[in-house]
Amino acid sequence: MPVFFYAFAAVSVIGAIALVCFRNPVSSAISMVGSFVGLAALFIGLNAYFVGIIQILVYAGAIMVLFLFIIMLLDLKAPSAFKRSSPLILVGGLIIPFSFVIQLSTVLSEVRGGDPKALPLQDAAESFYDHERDPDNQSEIYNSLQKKSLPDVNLIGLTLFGHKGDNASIRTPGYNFPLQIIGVLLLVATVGVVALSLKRKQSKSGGPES
Amino acid sequence: MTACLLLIPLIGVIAILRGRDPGATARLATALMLATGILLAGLWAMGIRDGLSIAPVVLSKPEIRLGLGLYDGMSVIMMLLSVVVAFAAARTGSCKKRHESLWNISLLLVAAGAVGAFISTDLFFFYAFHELALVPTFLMIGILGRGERKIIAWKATIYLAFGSIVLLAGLLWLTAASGTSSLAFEDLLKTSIPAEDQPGIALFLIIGFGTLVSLFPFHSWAAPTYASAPAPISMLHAGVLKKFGLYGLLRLHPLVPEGMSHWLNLVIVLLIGNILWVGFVTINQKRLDLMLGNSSVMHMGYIFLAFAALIEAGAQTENPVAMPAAILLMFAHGVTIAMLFGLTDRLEKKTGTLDLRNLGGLASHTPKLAFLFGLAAMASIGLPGLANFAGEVMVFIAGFKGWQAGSGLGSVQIATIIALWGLVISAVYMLRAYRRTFQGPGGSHIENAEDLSSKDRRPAIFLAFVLVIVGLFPNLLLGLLENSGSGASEPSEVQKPLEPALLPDPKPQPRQAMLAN
Amino acid sequence: MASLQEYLFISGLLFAIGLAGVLIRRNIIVIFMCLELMLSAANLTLVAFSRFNTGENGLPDYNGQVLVFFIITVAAAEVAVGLAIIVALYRARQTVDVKELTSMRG
Amino acid sequence: MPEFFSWSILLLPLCSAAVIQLLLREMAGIAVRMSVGSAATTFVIALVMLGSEDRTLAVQWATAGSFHIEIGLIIDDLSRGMMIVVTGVGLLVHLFSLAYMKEDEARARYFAGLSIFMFSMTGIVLASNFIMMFIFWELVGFSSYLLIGHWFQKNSAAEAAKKAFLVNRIGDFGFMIGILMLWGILGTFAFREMSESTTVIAQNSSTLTGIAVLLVFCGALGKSAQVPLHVWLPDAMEGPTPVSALIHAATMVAAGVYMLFRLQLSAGIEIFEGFAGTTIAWIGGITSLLAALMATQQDDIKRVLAYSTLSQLGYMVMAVGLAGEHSAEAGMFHLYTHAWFKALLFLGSGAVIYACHHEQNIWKMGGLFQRMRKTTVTFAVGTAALMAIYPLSGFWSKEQILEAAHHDQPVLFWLAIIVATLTPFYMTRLFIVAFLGKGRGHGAQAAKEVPPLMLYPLFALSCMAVIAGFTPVAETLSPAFHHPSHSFSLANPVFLISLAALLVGIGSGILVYRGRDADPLEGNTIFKIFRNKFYFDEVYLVLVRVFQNAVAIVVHFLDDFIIGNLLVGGLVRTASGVGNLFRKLQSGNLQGYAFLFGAGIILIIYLTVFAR
Repeated sequence: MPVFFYAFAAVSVIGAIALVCFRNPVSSAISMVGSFVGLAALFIGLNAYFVGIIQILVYAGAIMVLFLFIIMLLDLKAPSAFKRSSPLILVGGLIIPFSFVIQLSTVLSEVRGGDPKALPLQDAAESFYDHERDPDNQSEIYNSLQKKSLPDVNLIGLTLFGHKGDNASIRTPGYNFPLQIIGVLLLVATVGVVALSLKRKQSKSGGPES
Repeated sequence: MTACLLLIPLIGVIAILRGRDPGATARLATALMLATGILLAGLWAMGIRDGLSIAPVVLSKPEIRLGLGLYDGMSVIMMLLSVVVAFAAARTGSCKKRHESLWNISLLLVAAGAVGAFISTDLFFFYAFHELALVPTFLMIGILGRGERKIIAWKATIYLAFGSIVLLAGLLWLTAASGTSSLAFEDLLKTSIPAEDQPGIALFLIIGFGTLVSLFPFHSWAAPTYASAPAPISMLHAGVLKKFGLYGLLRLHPLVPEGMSHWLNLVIVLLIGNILWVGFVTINQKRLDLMLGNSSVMHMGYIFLAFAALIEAGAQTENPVAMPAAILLMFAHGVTIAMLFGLTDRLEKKTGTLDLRNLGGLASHTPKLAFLFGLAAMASIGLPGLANFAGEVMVFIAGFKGWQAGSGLGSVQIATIIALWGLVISAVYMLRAYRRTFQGPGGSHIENAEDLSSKDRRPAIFLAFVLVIVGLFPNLLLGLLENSGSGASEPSEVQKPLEPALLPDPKPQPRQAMLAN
Repeated sequence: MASLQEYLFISGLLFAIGLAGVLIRRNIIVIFMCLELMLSAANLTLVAFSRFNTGENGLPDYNGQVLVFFIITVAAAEVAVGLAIIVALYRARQTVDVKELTSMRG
Repeated sequence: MPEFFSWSILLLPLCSAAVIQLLLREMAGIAVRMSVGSAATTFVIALVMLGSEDRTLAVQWATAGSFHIEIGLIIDDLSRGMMIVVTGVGLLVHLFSLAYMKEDEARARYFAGLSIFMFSMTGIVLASNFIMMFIFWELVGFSSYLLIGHWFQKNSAAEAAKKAFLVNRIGDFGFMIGILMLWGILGTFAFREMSESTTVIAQNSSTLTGIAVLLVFCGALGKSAQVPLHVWLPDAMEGPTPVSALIHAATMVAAGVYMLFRLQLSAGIEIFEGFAGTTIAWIGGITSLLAALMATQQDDIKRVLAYSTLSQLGYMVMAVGLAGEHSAEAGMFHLYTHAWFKALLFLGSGAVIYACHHEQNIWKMGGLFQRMRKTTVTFAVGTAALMAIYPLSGFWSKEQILEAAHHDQPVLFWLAIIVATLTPFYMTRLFIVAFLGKGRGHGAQAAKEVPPLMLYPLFALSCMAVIAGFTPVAETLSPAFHHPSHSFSLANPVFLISLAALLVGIGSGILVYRGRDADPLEGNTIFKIFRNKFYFDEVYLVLVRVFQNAVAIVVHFLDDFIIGNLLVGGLVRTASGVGNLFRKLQSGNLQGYAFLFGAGIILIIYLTVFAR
């Protein structure tokens, strides 16, 4: 297992470094995707299959396409557009992240509980056993856990929307309201993007009439 | 009726914004204000006092009453001072065409703020109107001032903001301690402030108001500000707005008499600082405008002396001279300094310099300017027959009113004696400046100086007229103070100061009663 | 499976690389990509904590993953708006170089 | 007599001044007539008033609750007599000025000034209370300022005017404190009520009263130019000569004496007993001696007369300070006679100066007797009166003062005798050098007799100088002053001594100066000190420079530097400096912001995690 971790960690770090170092924005975008794929693999390695998948779908799919599209639109792929930063900024821009990493590693040495354990799936299933139901008609989660597979989509859904009864198997405040807010946010963003992208033409026909 | 005093300048501002000729509008508005003011004072003097106030604005829960009106004679006199100076200020000075609107709007706003502060009958308006007047003052200094106007505007802003904040704290404490939610003076006077709160409140008030009046050592903003500000603003601020602080102290003194008396010696030390320290500073000035600015700071010391006499006495009834003396001197000083600043502005226009070392002998070139300036200068050093003398002599009398022969001199008496030496100092710098400006052989800048045109002369002549009238008949003003406070309780009598009467040897004053206290 | 420290370190490393990119690159689009990288690095931290901070029943704490879900959603919206702004900016200024976009100077 | 007249004597000159200043500045002809007319009218009213009864008129001037300041007229023997002097000399000076100032462009202003002066002086004389007296006290100072500075284009005149005003202000400083203290002690400002308050004095310590009286005397010190505040009077001779005659010889400078006498009359002579009176008398005596010494070495004809005025004023002050039975009356009597003959001398010197084309140095005159006989005769009469030659007016009053001094303070008597020797000496010097011998300057050689308009006032004044001392005249014009307390006989030692002094003075004067073209005493060290006026001016200059100006500079520096720059300027600079710093940070550079942002994060992490 650690082999996979190191491999994908290397992929994401190298992708990130490539993102920063490539002069051509297109190459940067591609390396960003590489980095994100590695990251998604790390997520999956952490049993977060759903998050890993949407990481690939949203970032590597949608967002990268958007970036590439804009880069093409603005015609920035020519490396001649690249301008090197001044040495001062270069040095400063390296020192700050470097000191951040130093600080981080100092702190990490004191983080406890580094031991990875396999998830006790079958034991966990017991907490999802609903005594009011038939043993054959238990919830999806219980069934999956019994089969030693992690139903994380269901579990995320449960966390998002909360329980029906007072089953205390998962602690969650319920995210109904934030979810709706996110929806509104997306709507506003859509409208905003449309508004921003409109070309204004009236400026050529003289000043405001009112 | 009283509200007209506020409405007129505001309508003027609106008219200017809508494109009327700014100068003409401002002149008209101030003339109307003057007429209204004199009319109001006349009604007041005749005892017609109902209906002069507008209905108080009542905010229920908590009940706060705000109102405008003529609260007592003190308000009437200060209101008169404001309209008189505003009238002259609107006719003084000139600016570039493109600044005309700003200039005149500021002027009207300052005038409105000053009048508003004096005709407020509650703490809120009282404070708010003064602040309203300060904002255009800063703008005018910062935009249209002379010399290092930015720095000076900053300085004035910091000082006055400091004063205002300290004052606000004091006022808040005062209202909190009074236990009434009403801010009207009338209601506040009915309450009694707890003794343990009084000294603190009094200190805040003294420092807050004191800074606004350029009480030593918070004085160094004043002279450069007046030197830098456009002439009408100097006139209005030095003449009227600055008096707000003293007016406030006199107005609020009955609320915290014991607290004030706790700080009597502090006030005395500071006022001596004003008179002597600033007096010496003034002697050393080389520029006419700075000299005048400092002299106006110095003269505040005399008014504070009257205030100290009032503190010493504890109540108006114990020393009936102190408050009228302070008010009279405030009026006189306001008119005088406005006249001096106005003429100094003209002087600079005519000669191009205010440096005393470059001037000289102007009197033979510009006799009218020399005459008017000389009159104002003489007024400011207390020539009898002009208003300041009446005020000063009453201040000194007030200072000695509380003295009981037989005991040693009290601190107020010593301050009075020092203040009398201040008269010598002020004569030194004023005559020195007059001599260097107008007398002697001609200086380098006077060859092309023209005398005042009749348009230039008008505001100065108007102010001089006021000075002479009040100087010859101070009772015209002092009569307004009679029956103040308890408006309706006594049938008001019209003062007839002019009527000579053959008095059989009048009885000695009831001094024994006074000594008993 | 690697330890929590290792995940956090990789996350921090990615974050630092993103920060370095923000600091030293002048192309505003690349800067924007680096920002996205930093966001994702933060996601990694969340997921790692979620996995290692197991509940009573031994399962990961899914609150953390829900938060990641939200972050990704908001990031998508942010990218859309941000890119639209960049396009508008490019139309106005004909550049994506932040050195030349200094009209906010006081 | 109706009240109207009493008030008009005060208000007429004021109206005249106001009208001239406001309306008639360009029409000098009418202005001059108006001023002279008002002076003549007031003189007539003063004459009419001689027959009226005593009374007090008053109006309230300023009211504050139960407290009033009144403007009132007190009409009694004292004020009536003084009014005759003021309006009489005033009228003659007005007339003289008509001719003297004929060529002056600004004569409208000059006559307006004279009218203001007449107004103010009348106010002092008639004042019914101390505050009113102070008001007019200031006003005479102001009019004196105006008139001394009439030729303000000259630096010396402008400086002299300023000096006169300031020195008087210093005196008034004490005067006002004195007035206020006396008010505290007596409980009233009004002269009429003071006598009722004498019981109050007994309760208070006499020391306090004495101090108050001395402070009041400070006013006289300034106005009547007593040592050490005498320095302004000689300089005041920069003004036109008629002004010197009216203000700086006859009337205003005598106001101090008048005021002291008024106080003595009202509050009783008791308050002058003790150290207060003694101090006043000694100051008067010393002034008269020093001034007489200084007068012996002056070359300017007007300055000789000015110092002689100082000396005579010293006599009067001494007499008032003696606080003897009739000494104050003697002083007032001397004031009355002195006014006539000193005005005569000054106007005479004015005529001489006019004739000599504004030459004032007596050593450049000489031989004027041949060219202007009438003027010389009148001047001789004045000189004789000043020397106190029997039976001219000066004789009577001076003998009285000497008598009073002999009676009360023998030391001062001998001092006065020295003065009585010096006076004839320097007057003889003046007369011999200026009028006798031969002409020594162009002006003097070309001198002609002055026009009649100047001569008539001289005749009138010399007439008064002769007759004013005789009992019938004195009784009529100044009933309050005249108290012949002894007969002059050869048996009286005082009379003999003063006669000897007179003869010694005249004799030595003739001996030293007869036929001389330059002052034989000039090189003498002692006389050099006299010539340099005991270096009073120099000492004062140093004092003013050291105290007033140096203190002003230091205070100004402190004010500017500490309060202005460090405290306030510091605040201002900090505010604007911080603002500037932030403005610089606000570079608009995205990378810059990001850098700061990153650095901030590092710092915060360091502070929260590691620094604890």
